[in-house]
Amino acid sequence: MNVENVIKGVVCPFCGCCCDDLEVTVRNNEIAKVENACALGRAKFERWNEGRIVRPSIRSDGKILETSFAKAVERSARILYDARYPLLWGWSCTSCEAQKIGVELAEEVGGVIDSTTSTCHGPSIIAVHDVGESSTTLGEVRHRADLVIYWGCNPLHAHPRHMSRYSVLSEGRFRKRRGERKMIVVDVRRTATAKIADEFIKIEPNSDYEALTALRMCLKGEELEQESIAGVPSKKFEELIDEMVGCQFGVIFFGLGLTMSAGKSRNVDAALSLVRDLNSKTKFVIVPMRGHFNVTGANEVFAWQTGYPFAVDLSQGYPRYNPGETSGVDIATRHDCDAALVVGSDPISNFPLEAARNLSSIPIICIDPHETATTSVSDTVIPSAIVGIEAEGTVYRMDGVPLLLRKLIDPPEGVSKDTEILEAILNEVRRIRGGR
Amino acid sequence: MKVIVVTGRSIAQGRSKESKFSDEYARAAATCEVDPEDLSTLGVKPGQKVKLTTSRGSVNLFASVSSQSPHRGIVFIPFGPWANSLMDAETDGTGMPTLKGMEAEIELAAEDEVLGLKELLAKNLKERGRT
Amino acid sequence: MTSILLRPRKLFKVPIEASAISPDNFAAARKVEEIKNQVVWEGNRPATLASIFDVEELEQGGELLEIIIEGDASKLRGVGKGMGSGTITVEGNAGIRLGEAMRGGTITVNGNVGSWLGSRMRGGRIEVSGDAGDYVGSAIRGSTRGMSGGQIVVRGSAGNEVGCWMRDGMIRIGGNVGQFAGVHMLGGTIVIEGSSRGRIGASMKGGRIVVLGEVGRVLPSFSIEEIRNVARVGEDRIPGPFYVFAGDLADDGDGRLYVSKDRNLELRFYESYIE
Amino acid sequence: MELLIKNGYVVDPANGIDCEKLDIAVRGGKIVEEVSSSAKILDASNMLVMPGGVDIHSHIAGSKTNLARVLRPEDHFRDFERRTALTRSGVGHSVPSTYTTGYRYARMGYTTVIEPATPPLKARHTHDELNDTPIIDKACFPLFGNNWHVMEYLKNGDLELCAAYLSWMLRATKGYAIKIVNPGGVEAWHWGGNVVGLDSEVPHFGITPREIVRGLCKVNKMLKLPHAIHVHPNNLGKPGNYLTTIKTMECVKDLAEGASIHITHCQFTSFKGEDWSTLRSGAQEIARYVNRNDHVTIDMGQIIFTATTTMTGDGPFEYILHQISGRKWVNKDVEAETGAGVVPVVYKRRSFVNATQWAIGLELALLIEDPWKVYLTTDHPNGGPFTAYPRVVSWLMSKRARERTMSRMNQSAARKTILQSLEREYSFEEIAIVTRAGTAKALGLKAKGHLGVGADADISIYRINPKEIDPSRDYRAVRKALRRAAYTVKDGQIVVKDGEIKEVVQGRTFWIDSRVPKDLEEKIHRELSKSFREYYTVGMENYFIGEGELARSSPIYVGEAKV
Repeated sequence: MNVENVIKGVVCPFCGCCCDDLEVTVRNNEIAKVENACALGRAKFERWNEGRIVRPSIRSDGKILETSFAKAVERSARILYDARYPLLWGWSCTSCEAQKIGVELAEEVGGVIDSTTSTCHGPSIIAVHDVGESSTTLGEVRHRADLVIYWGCNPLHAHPRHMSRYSVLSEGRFRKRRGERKMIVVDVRRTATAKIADEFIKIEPNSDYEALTALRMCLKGEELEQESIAGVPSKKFEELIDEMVGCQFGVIFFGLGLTMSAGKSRNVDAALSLVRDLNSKTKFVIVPMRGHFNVTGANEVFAWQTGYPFAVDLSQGYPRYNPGETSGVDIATRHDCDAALVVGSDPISNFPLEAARNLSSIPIICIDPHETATTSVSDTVIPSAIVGIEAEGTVYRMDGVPLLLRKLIDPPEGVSKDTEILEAILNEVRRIRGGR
Repeated sequence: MKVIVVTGRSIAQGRSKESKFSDEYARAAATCEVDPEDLSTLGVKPGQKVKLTTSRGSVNLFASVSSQSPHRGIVFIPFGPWANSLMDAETDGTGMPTLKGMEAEIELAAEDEVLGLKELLAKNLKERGRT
Repeated sequence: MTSILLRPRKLFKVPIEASAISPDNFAAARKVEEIKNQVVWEGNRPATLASIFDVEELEQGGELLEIIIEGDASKLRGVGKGMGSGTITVEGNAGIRLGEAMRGGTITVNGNVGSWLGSRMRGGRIEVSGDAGDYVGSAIRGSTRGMSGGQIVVRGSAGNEVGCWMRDGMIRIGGNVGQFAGVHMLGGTIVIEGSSRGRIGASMKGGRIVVLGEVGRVLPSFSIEEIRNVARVGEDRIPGPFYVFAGDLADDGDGRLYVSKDRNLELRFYESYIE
Repeated sequence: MELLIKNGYVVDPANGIDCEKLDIAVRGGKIVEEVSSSAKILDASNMLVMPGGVDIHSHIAGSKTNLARVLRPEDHFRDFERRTALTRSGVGHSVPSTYTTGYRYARMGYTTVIEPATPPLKARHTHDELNDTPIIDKACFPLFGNNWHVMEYLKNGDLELCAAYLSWMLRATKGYAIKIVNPGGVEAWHWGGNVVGLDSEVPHFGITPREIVRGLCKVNKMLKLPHAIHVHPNNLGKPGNYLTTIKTMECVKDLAEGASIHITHCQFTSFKGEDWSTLRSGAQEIARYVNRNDHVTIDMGQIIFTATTTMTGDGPFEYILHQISGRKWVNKDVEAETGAGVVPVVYKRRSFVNATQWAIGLELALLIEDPWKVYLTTDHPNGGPFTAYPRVVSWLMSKRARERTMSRMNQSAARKTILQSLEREYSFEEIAIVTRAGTAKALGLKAKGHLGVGADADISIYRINPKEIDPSRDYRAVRKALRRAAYTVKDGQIVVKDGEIKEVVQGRTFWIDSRVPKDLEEKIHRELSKSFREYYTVGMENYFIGEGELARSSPIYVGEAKV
């Protein structure tokens, strides 16, 4: 029978915006229509069933054999139990409830648990350890910001509704019209976002640190001895600092342009220091453009349960933390780990080749709704329900606001939720160990 | 020609990244965006194949005219396994590999193919010794 | 002099937390048997030293203790942690956090070492014939307590952020360094005989960095002060001439960069700013 | 499971029991008249038996606490706990991870803790963390002193609507009481400013802090909430702020029937003097006011000479602290509601200011005569970690302990305080009041803080004999005993023995299921659903926290509001 209903206030499980005003029409346990979503969110809902895995599988001497849930769980638990330094990677595209079981599992098997944070805004968190951060929830930007700077990020491609929900194209209590705000983009190319900005400052690749340092010098009233810095005339920095000091409420949104180019955490160190120092003149905040819809949730859960936000080494029975030593890419590149559990992520695609190659040479257990490069090389694959569509769960927006994802439809027959799969593996490890 | 490779998100790549083995994803992630002037200097027409080489590896990609230019000397490749055949796993102690700003050489790749994901993995991971 | 020889019995596949390998620890254990039962962590499993090393007592003698590690020790971490006296010699590569929080004694490595060499070091001496990783003599995450004494000499090259949050002591790098040498430095001296990939002295508050090779661009937050013919470092006098920069002014810093004049001709335009 | 605690010296001030040798019978998690012969016997001979500790103010969970955890890996590095068969691993010192927080409170004999500063928009985060804080019962106080809706309703005189809104918010956030931090000042800070006192106007809202405090005090009464408004006054941490604190207490005096205002971490708001060099203790003036007025209770906010982390909803104060100390600084404003700031700090004995602050906290506790009006806190971790409570008890119980610490601190500060002359030494009964009975009474938690029949069987037993020990002389023995309880009983189960966790249970989360008359409830619901997305970037349906999100929800019904 043709049962159809429209679910309002749905939280989108794609990017760090976590837009919570989507309206999804469900018919016969299928996604029929989705409204208010951007192109990325719409694709996630409309193509939720593409490339699905529906049966667990195990690899034995080169062949991939479908198997039962119980056997796949038993095999996964055995691999993790035997490993001396397993890496538990991913976590940014699943719920906080699953992340919590992940931490417990990492502690039980004596492994390292790291999220895709370390290949996204990990360097930003490392910089916060040294400098701190003057930040805010996104609503404050909407209500008050009259100067919005997007530095090294391209929201039109990565966070399409960011500007209309939270910044220059939104309406706030004290900023009713677009004209009351100025938008500046700083990037190495004239991105789509730069094209709709009031001003675009093009800097040379790998020179963000110099540009930010130039701004900090201007803020202190110091002369710049070079003619141009980062490919930008020095006079430009003086003009920009005047605008930053002259605004009532300024914000810098920054992205992977700072964290992935040369300097990495120190680029963010300079940006955080600039915004901190600006607070002696006016109100200024800085917000990282977090990529996945629950990468922030992974940081929050790991931090309150272990004390550290990512790259947590639990192999010696207590939390240890040193990104660069205990982070996923380094562990893979140095061939430190002898087994890996990958949850809702595709490191074989997203790690540089050397790290991906090493990772593919050890037993991998992959929990994912879809076929990916990682599932294609994994030893054990267990299909999971899509969080935010087929499974509920808590997530944290890029600014730390916690929201609930809802279950809209049932997963395919025989496909379990991440929480159920991880719980089963954890219990199986304990059974193997002789129970606690 | 010497260029700087920058990887990043694109709408096309974002829309298809959940269907990794689809043609749409291969088109989205195995295409690099080149500045129009660089394309003409290279003598490459959009849709033709180019070969990119860095200190860490090389890969064939479809070339497209960047819609987000000017960025002379910069080639943009969406995140994914094709881009990561080039990037450096060195994290300089921060956990973050170098995914933006790597020096590379770009040249016309007349004959050899742009591999699909299956073939790319087979090539990249071939010496996958099973420990 | 008692000296103990450790030879890995196998190629380690997972990291070994080996902070038990330190002269103080072995001296306290006195008898070889007890040394053999010291515990290290092989990944997530505790293991006795004897289970993963051949442990041999070369000489039996008085107070001072020497530990020799022969073979590939690159997976060993935290060797010599917090040691106060005695010596460690590694014939081969050593791993991460070698000589962490060291207070005295000597570590010599004939090979390369990993990152965080001599992190939080307070005294003693480390000498590495090959290359070192990032964060030589740095603080731990979130702390401002970098190296505060002692000496680190790396004949080869080093990675990024050499001397990060360094407070005192001496680091000498024979080869090149990556970026951000001396970042957030508070005191002490770094001498780089090779070249740097830029951004030296970022956010430094005090201390000195001497670079004999090329530095690429100097950060805009440094201003040139003078040209000096010699840089006095401890007893020896390193011949220049050097451009001497003061900074990091963005952090109200009062550190000094000594940059070889002859190897950095593109910096000549700074001379016009010298009063 | 039945339990009989025999031969202990019971101190239960709420029931007038002071060091009497009594047996305590426990069945079904409650204290009962007597138990059957099959009850498990717990021999508490020569030991001090008290109700489980109740901490009225401790920042243990939520977005601000987690910001501090992420800011300070170096604080965790030195202090960690390995996993055991029963307990999860974790880290400590000033910002412990959640599991370690629960275990360390239980080891000290504490069984109920309040998280006092929750941004309503992020209350779900606080409950996520409280769910992962084992053993202890808990509750959280949502922040309302800079809330846009509250300021608008109060400015327009819509007291009824304001009460209806607060009632909805307590249910939405699963909160327990009305928390006010630097009323109006944090809203001004969202433009980079602050308010200078009770009567300066909040920019763009045309209301003064005085009107906010009075309005919320009236609403607190209308909703019949068990705890008074929990207030962090304006000008915290500013020399001369003791006057603002007195005016804040005074401004609700006419509204009083019973305790109507609680001034929290009062040490930080009892400063005399014009600047840091002329800083003096204002404890005498504050204590005189509290002694003369019965509508006020306070908690100490005692500082400990250690390295710790300051964190508060008072964004502007933390920025001042950053400017003074140069230490790293986190600020996180929350749209339309409140803010947060975090700055590491080291309280040094040699520092004139820190030594004066140390004296102020103790003077407050020693000069306020009625122990039911003052409670022991360090505003964890602002003044110091909660694990230092036994040290504060030793200072309260022993003049010699105070003198020993004073001898090693800044002497100029020591001379300028009257602490030297205060002879008063707390008894065990008074300690039980300021750490259990008094706090439970102030919170209105009827089943807590006492050992009468019907109370929750939360009991702490310490290996000291109150009859024989002289706390004034043997304060070290008292401190040692209070650090690691001989037994901690939670809901009738032995959870700690000799400072070791023996069993891990899930504590309750108390919240107020507040109700207003039907018509008002519908009116506020209609108004909010219309305008919610103009105030917030999230929808009303995603703001509301369902009871199922609490691991062990324990709602408290206070009846329909008197509107």
